[in-house]
Amino acid sequence: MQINKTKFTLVIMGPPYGSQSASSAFQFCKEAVENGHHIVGVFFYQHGVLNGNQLVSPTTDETNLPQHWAALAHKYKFPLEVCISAALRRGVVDQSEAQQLALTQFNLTTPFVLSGLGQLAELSAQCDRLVTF
Amino acid sequence: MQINKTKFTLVIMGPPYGSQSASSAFQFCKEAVENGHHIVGVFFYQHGVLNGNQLVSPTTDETNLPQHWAALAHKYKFPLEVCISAALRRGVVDQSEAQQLALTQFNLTTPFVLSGLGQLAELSAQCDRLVTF
Amino acid sequence: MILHTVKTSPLQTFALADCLNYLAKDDALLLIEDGVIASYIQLDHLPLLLTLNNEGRLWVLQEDLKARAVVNNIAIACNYKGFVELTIKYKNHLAW
Amino acid sequence: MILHTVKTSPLQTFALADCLNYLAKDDALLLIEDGVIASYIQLDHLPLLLTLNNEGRLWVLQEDLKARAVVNNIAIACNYKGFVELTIKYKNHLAW
Amino acid sequence: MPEKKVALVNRKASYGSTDGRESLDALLALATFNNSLSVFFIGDGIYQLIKNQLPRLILQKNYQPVFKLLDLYDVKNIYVCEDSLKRRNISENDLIIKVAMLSNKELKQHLAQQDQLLGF
Amino acid sequence: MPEKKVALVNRKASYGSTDGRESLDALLALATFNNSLSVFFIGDGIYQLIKNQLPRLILQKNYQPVFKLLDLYDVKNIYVCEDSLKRRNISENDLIIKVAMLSNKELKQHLAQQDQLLGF
Repeated sequence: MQINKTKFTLVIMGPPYGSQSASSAFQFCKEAVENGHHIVGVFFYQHGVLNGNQLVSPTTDETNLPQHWAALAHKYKFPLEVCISAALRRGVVDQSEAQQLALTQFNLTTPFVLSGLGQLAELSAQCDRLVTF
Repeated sequence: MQINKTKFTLVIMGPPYGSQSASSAFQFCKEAVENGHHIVGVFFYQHGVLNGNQLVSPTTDETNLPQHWAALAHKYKFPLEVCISAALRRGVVDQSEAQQLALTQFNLTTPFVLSGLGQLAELSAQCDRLVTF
Repeated sequence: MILHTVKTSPLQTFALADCLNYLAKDDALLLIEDGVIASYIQLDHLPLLLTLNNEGRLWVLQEDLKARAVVNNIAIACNYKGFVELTIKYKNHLAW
Repeated sequence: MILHTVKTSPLQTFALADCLNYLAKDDALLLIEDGVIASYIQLDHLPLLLTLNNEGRLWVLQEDLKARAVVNNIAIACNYKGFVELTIKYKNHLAW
Repeated sequence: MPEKKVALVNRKASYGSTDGRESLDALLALATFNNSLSVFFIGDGIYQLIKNQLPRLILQKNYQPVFKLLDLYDVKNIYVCEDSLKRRNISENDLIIKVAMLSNKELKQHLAQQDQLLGF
Repeated sequence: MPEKKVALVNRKASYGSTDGRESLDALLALATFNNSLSVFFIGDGIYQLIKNQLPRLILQKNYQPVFKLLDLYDVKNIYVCEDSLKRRNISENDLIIKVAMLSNKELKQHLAQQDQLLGF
């Protein structure tokens, strides 16, 4: 039986710890790709940008959501796009942005990348379904 | 006229950007110290720990709450205590914790310090009034 | 055709009430996260929820139910795979 | 003697309703942040709020009112200095 | 393929959360790429549009002038839920921009016409 | 000076937010230093205490076993709002630990006796 592949864009508004929504999004995303669907991209906005913070360090018996996102995106080759304006306000920066802002440290982990909100428009245009968490 | 000095402990549960509560707490704190009261300490718990993140970089016409906290605490000499367990789960670490966790970066800014929840007990015991935000 | 998801408890926020207020006749509702609490308790919205259920338009996420040990009396239970399928069946999604 | 603060809109969450449910006769209520919305609109709790106001136990934070351009019809307005004083007058504080 | 009809749905008051402001940022960004945008203000979302706000009193930036740019960005479909306004004793004159009033029934119809929705 | 009476007030269901879990962490930590603690479960807070939860299904850790430690830590004042239980069709038998039931009136009295309150 052939599966009708659907192209999904997911928008994540919640933080990796503190509320469940980013975790729900991850479970949805994993289920979608494992059932043969395609993830055009995951866009992290509002508190969602904190999912790209590599310093998140839960105890070993707890879920490390940034690492989970990174592993799933690596395995199924989809982009993790972090809104740069939401990220700067919440203290999530990559190495090059840190240099520009004269910060000595950074915290965005690969394969998360900083993007503009224009990228949301792009992901919105390319997908069959936009699902928000 | 003599002011009766009250000793306050503030507990901050909200992030520096995204919801207002940490900002309300800062305004309350500033008003209290400027009216002659004493801040025993400010304890950052739950999403509040993100107030200690030095990478928070709003545009110049927006409030940089971590810097505001740091300046007020410096001027009036009160401690900014960040709950370490809540901080690690949310990706806020200081330099020494980063080394212990084998992280190459850190993001806690001075004079914020990582403390255990025992410090909350201490601040609770020492104050006349505990106010939560 | 919109799939609405409600993720907060009906006794904590007005998300469920507001969602039901704007739910059109082709739409469906899926309760997730703390929203699954609405599948057990007696609410003012019960008649409307029962109607939705009778029409096959009221769903609840099984994983969130079991995580909380909350009993579902009123909705069709589905797992995450079902959630994915619902988002395909209903062309649009709105999270409350 | 507890000073209760409510920071969410009465049409968004049940924080105000819950707070009023546990408010004792010596307690006071201060509306802050989006909670100031309760000082203008017509709510089910209006009679109780009016009673609180008559007894000098219902307050609203002026800075939050003006920030939102919301009119206060029902509570005593105070500024942040007043907020600090209320937390001293009422020995205990509970944030909703 | 025709351009997708995308709508933002605002349901929260300003300043308690930054949802309103971040929704508007998203709207302007999307408007650069998409000419079929709509924006809805329902429930407490209408508080975002009330005139004469002074958010500097609570250390926040006044983003209301940005609403005036919507016209420049060709965002013409600005809808407000009439019931929500009435419930809150707010009149159309209290709002900083011109909007289209929709009844509950009309709102459902307009939502049904969209291809994608983003709730804030 | 006598030890302060400190109470934690839990009002949220588990797992949608981590409030319940972080409240419990705080309670245990405070219990090491303070023997006059109380904990209240009101409104949706009582959902934290329901038996047979399986949070691993949603990638979360089951912190319920920690409630069993409260006795060891000498936290004896565990109160539940009777009205909140009834409103939610939950019986005392559904809860994982032994609690004291309080009417609305009794709850107000108990809250009034505290020196400090922390709401979660």
